[in-house]
Amino acid sequence: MWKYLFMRLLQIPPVLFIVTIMIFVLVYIAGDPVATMLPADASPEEIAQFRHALGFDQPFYVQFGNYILDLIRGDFGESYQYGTSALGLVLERLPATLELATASMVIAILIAIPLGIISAVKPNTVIDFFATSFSVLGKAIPNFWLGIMLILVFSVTLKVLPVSGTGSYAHIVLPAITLGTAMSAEITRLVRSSMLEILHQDYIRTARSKGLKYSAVVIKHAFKNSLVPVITITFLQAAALVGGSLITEMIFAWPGLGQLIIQAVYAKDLPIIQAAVFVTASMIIFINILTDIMYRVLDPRIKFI
Amino acid sequence: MRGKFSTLSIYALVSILLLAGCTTTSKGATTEVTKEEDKTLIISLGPDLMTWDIHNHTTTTTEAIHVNVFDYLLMRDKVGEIQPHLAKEWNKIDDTTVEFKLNEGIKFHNGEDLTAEDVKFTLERVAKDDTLRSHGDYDTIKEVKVLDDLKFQIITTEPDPMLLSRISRQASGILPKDYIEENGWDHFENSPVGSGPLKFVEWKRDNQVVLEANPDYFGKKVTNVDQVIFRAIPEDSTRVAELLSGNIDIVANVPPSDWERVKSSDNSQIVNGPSNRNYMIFLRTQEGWPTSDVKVREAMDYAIDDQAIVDSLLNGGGTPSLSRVNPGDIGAQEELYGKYNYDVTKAKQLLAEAGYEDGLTIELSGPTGRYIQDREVMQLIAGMLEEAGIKTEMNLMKWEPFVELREQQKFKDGYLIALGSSFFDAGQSLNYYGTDRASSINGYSNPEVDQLLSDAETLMDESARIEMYQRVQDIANDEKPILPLFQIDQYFGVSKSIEYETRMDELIYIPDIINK
Amino acid sequence: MELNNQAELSPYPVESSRQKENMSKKLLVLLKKLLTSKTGVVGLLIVLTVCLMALLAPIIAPYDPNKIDTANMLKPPFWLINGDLSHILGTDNLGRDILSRLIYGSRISIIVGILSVVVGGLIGVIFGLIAGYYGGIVDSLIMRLVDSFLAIPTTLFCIVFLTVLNPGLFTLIFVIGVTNWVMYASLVRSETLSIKEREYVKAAKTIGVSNFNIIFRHILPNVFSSIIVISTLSIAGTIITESSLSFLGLGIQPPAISWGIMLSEGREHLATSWWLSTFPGVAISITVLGIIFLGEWLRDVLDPRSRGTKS
Amino acid sequence: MTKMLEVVNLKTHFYTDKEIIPSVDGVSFTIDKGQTTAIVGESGCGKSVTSYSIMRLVDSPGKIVDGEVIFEGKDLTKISEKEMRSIRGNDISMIFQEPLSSLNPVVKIGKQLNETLILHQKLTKKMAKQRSIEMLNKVGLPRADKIYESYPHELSGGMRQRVMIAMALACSPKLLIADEPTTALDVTIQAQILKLMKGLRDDFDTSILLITHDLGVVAEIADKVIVMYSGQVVEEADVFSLFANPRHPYTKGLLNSTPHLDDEKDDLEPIKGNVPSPANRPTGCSFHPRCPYVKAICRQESPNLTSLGDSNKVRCWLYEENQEELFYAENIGR
Repeated sequence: MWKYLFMRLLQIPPVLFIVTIMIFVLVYIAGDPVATMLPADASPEEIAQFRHALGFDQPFYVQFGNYILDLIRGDFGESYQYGTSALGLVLERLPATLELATASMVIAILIAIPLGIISAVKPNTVIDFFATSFSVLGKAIPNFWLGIMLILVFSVTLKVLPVSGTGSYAHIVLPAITLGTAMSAEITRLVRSSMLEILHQDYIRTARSKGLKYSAVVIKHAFKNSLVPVITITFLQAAALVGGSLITEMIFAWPGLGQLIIQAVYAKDLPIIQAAVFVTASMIIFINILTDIMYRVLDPRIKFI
Repeated sequence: MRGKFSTLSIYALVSILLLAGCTTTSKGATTEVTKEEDKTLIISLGPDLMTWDIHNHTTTTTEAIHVNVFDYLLMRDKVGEIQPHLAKEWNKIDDTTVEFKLNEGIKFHNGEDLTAEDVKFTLERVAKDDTLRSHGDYDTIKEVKVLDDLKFQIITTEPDPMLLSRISRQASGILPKDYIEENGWDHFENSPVGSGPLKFVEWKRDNQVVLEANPDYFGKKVTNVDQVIFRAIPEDSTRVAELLSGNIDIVANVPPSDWERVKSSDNSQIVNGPSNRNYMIFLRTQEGWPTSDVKVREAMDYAIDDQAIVDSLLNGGGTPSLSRVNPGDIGAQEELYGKYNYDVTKAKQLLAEAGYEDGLTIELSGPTGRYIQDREVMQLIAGMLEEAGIKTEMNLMKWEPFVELREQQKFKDGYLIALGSSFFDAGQSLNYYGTDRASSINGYSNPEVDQLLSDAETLMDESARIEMYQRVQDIANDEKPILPLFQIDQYFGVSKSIEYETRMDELIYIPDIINK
Repeated sequence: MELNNQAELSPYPVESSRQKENMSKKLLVLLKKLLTSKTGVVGLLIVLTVCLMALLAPIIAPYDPNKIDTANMLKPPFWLINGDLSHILGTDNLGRDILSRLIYGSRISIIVGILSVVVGGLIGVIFGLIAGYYGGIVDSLIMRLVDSFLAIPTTLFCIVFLTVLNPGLFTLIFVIGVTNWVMYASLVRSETLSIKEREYVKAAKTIGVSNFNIIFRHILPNVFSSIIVISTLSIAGTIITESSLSFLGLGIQPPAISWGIMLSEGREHLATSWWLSTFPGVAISITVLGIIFLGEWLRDVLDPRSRGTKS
Repeated sequence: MTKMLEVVNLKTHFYTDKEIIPSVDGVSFTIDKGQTTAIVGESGCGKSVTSYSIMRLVDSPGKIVDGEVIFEGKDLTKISEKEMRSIRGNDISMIFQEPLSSLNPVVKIGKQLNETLILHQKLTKKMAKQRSIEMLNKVGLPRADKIYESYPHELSGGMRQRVMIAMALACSPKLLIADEPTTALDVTIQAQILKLMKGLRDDFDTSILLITHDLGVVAEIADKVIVMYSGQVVEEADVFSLFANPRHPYTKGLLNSTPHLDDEKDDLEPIKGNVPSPANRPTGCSFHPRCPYVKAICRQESPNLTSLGDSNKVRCWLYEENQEELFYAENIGR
C-alpha cells in the first residue's frame, strides 16, 4: 500500500506542472488585463503606458520564465485587481467553499442513500417512482434556476430561510441544496441501480437463507457492496462540486472561491486564476487518491499494485 | 418482507428532522440578527469592495464605500455642484496654481491631525506613480506645495480648468501620510484609516465591509446608525430578494423587471434619479465603412426611437438626449438635452440618398451584463434599425472581451456603450470627438472641433470655455460620429424606513441618509 | 433471452462479410428490445420530437423568433389573465413569441449537445486508442494530460477557455467538447488495454496487419458500444452546461437562440413573469430526461457489464 | 421412517408483465429423517424453485400460490415471516451452486459464519468465533483460523464450498438443502465435497435435499430420487430401483444420456428436443413432444402421478393403462 501511495504521490508534480502551463498559456493568449484594469474612458496612450509599467509588453518567454521562477519559489504573485497576495486571497476564500461543498455533500448523501436503497428494495412503488424521477430531474435542472427558485419560495414567500450570505447554519441550507441536488440525483441513481443489481446476487440469497432479517440483509450485506461504486462516484462528484460552486456562490453571495475565480477570469487576473486552479487541482488530486485508497479498502478483491 | 425497514425509515426520518432542525435554528438566528443589528444600516451595491487602495481601482461601487471613509478636498453635492469639504476655501493664484486652505482640527480616525503634508503625500503619489490605475486622471498635477499645516498649493503642468473636478471625484480622498509610512501599504490596506464619517471595522472579502460611525467627524455626522454594512451580492435577483425579505436596507441596480414588485411590497420602495451616464453608439467614419457616410449615420439616428427604448426597457427611467454632456456638467449644451430624432420614413429616405435603397448590413458590438439592460437595448436597437432597412448583426459579449475588442479596434461598424462622466465636465466627455482620441476609435476628425477642444483644455475663462464646448456639441450633432441615445437613471431599492436620494455621481454618502 | 442477446451483441469480432447482415439483425434486435422498455420508448419519442422540432422550426414556428414587438411585451401564456391564443406560451421582455423561440432554440441546444459530444468524443477516442494501444511513455504522457484536465473543474475550464476565445456557436461547441474529451479517453484507453490482449488482435499482429488497421478495424469497432452509451448520456450534461455558461454570460449571444439563453435571460423576470424562464427550463428538463432514458436503455442493451454479470 | 418434511401440491408461479409462468406446478414429495433425497431434472424444470419455495426465498415476481410445506407439523407457507426466519439457517439451511458468488465478497469469512450463530444460537462474538473455527476444521479446511480472517476471493472453489457447508451446518440443522452443490466444482473436488456431505450427514444426523442434474452425484449420495420435468414430479423412486428400473421415459432418457464407466455402449443417446419453456408447455403430458412412446392420449390429457405398489411413483400414461403394455414398452425401450 505504501508503495502504491508513493507511486501515486509521484504523479502529482507533473500533473500540477501541466496544469500550470496550460493555464498560463491560455491566459497569455487571452491577452493582458491592462485594458480592463483602467476606466472605460482611458485613452490608448494611458493604456500603453500602463501596460509598460506593469511589464506586460515583454515577450512571452520572459513573462513565462519569470512566472515559473516565482512559482518555484512558491510565489504566486500579487493579484492585479486587488494588489495583494494571490495565494492569500485564494486560501482566505477556500474555507467557505469547502464548507459549502461539505454541506452539499452531506445533504446529497443524506437524501440519496436512503432514497436509493428504499427504491431498490421496493421497486415499482410510489417511492421508487419518486426516487427515479428525482434522479433524472435532479440532473436535468440547471442549478442557477433551482437556486433562484429556492430563494423565491423559501426566503421571499415563506420567509423561513435567509436569502444569501453567511452567518448561521440556516444560511447554508439553500446553497447546499442547490449545489447538492445534481449530485444527490446522481448518487440516488447509482445507489438504486447498484442495490438492484446486488439484491439479486447469490450472496444475498445466502444471507437470507441464514434467517437474517431482510433489513439486516440489505444493510449489512447489500449496502456494503454497493458502497464501492457509490463512494467512487461521490468523491469524483466532489471535484465537480468545486466547479458547480462557482454559480451557486454567485447566486447566494457565498464568499467562497467561486466569486473570486469568476471575477479573476473576467479580469484576466492571472495570479489569482493560477493560485485558485493550483489549489483546487491539488485538492482534486488528493481526493482522487483518497478515493482510490477507499476503494481498495472497501473492496478486498482489489489489490494495491 | 414489506414494512420491515424500520432502520431505514428511522434514518430517513432523522435526515428530515436534521433538515427541519436547520430550518428552525435559522428562524432563531435571523430574528436574533435583526434585533442585535437594529441600528445597523445594511447596503448592497452588488460587487464587493475591490481594495482599500483608493488610487488603484476604477469602480464606482468601490468608491461609493471609500467616500464614506476618506474625505475629498472638495465634494460635489447631490446635484453635482462642487462644495467645500476638507478645504474650506481656495484661490486661483495663476493659471497653473491654486491655493487651498484646510478646515482646522480635522483628525484621522487614529487621532492624528489631517494636514497639508497628508494632501501632498496623497496627491503626489497618484500623480507620479504610473502603475496606479487612477494615475491617468491626476497626471496634470506637477506638485503640491505645502505652505503651512493648513495651507498648500496645487501646481499643474499647464493650465488645467478641470483641476477642481479632478480633486472632487474618485480617488481623491486624502490619506494619512504618517500612518502609511510607519506601517506600510499592506497594513493600511488591511486596516485603513481615513478621516471620513465612517470608520473601518472589518472587511470579509466577497462577503461584507463593516464600518462604524465616527463620532468625532468634522462635518455632517452619521448619527442615526451605529454601524453600516456593505454586503457583496453580485446576483441582481438575490439582492432584490434580500431587500424584499427585509434583510437589507438599500440595494443598488434594481432591474426594471423588479420595480413593480419592489414598489408594491410593504416594506420597500424604488428611489431613482438621474446619473451622469449615457447610452451611445460609436460609429466608424473611416473610409470603407458604410457609416463613413454622414447620411447613413443620420439615418441610423432617425431609425432609433430613443424614447421607446427608455419606455419599454427602462420603464421610463431615462431621458433621450442628442448630446452626451448632461445638464449639470460644465459645458453642457442644454438645447440638445431631452431631444431625439425618430422618423423611419426620413431614415429610409436618407439611406436612399446615400445609395442604399435596397438596405445595407452593418455589425454593432456591445457589452452584456455591464449596464442596465444592455443586452436588451442592443437587441431592440437592432430591431429598430432593421425596420428602416439596416440589417444589423449583433456582436454581444461580456465586458472584458468587449473592452479588448474596443482597445484593439476589432469591432466592425460600431459599438454600443454607456459611458459616464465622473468629472462633470465636458472637457472629459467631449475628448472623444478630438482627432487624437478618435483615431483609435472611429477615425472622426474635424479641424474645427480639434481647435475648439485644445483651446478649451487650458482655457481658464469658464464662460468662454463653456461656449466652445457647446459649439463642439452642435457640430457633433450635425456630423454624428457618435449617436448619443439617452441618459440613464439609477435605481435603488430602499427600505421604507429610510429616506434616501440618489447622487449624480452614483455614490452613496451615508451622512445624507435619513433613518425614519 | 438475456443470454441470447448478450451473445449476439457481445463485442467479439465479426468478419466484414458477415458484418452487414449482422448489423441489420442487431438493429432489429435493438428495436425489439426498445419496444419492450417503456422508458426507452418514451425517451426515443422525446428525442425524435425535439429533433423534428429543430428540423422543421421554420415551418411550425408561428412567428419569427426574433421579431421584437414592444406593444406585446411580457404577455402571459394563453390560460392566464391577459394571455391569448395569439401567443400560446406568452411573450418575453422584448415581445418575442416564446413558443417560436422555444422551437428555434431547440436547434442550437441540440446542435451544441450533439456536436460538442462528437468533438470531445473524437479527441478522446483517438487519444484513448493511442494511449491504450501503444502504452509506455505515450500512455503515461497522455494519462498525465488526462489527470491534468480532470484536476481542473469543468466549469472553471470552460470559463477560462471562453474568455480566451470569443463566444460563438462553434467556440462553445469546441470548448465543451474539449473539456469532455478526458472522459472518452480514459474509457477507450481501458477498453483498448483489454481488447489488445485478445487472440484476434494478437493474430492480426502476427500476420503483419499495420497498427493503423488494427486500431481502426479491430479495436475501434469493439469499443463502439461503450462510446455510444457514454456519449448519449453526456449530451444531457452538455445541454445543462450550455445553459450554465449562458447564465454566466459566456454562452451563445443573441440573436442566436438557445434554451440556455432564454432561461438565463428570463431569470430577471422569474418573480414577475415566470413563463420566460420556466418554459425553456421545462424544455431542457424534458429533453434531458428523454436523452437519459434513451441512454440508460442503450446502456442496458449495448453494455453487458451494466447488467451485473457475475464476477 | 419419520417424515422430516412433506411437500404437498406445491405451486409456485412467476408473474411477468405478459404471462403467468407456473415454474412449480403441483409438486408433492416427502423427505424422511436422516435420508438424502435428490431432485433431478434438466435446467428449467423447477427443481431449484421448489427448494427456494421450501425456504420461502422465492423472489418477486415469483409467488407460492398453493400447496403446503409441512415441517415439524407447521405449514411453512403459512407461518409468519418472523417464524420463518427462525427456521432458516437454524432448522433448515441451504448451500448453493456457485460457492464464490454465494459468499459476500466484501465480508470476511469469519463474520459470515458468525452471523448465523449469533443470530440463532445467541452466542457472543467470542464464542461464535470458537464455534466457527471448529466448524471450519470439521469441513476439513486446514489453518481454519487463517481462513476465518480471509475474504472469499482468497479461497479456491472447493474451499469456498466447504465454507458454505460449514456455514449451513453451523447450527446443526435438521434439513440441509443443497442446490447443485458440486456443479461448479472440478471433478476431484466434487468427490471430496460429496464425501464430506455424506460424513457430515451421518455426524449431524441431518436430512439432505439435494438438487442436481447430475445422476452420478445422485447415485453417490441419494437414498431417494425425485425426477422433475417441466414443473412436475414425473417419477419418484428409491435410488436402486431408479437406476435399475427407470419407469418414466424421461428418466430413461436421462439415464441413457449419462455416461457410465461400466457401460459397454460407446455412444450416448441424448434426449431429442428441448425442455419446453414453462410459459409455453404443450398440452397433455408435457414430455410428449420428446417421448419415443408417445400415444394419442399423451397429446390430449395430462397423466397423474401413479403409485406403483411400492413407494415408487410415476406420471405416465404407459403405466396407467395396464401392466402388460408396460412390460412391452420396457422391452422395446431396453
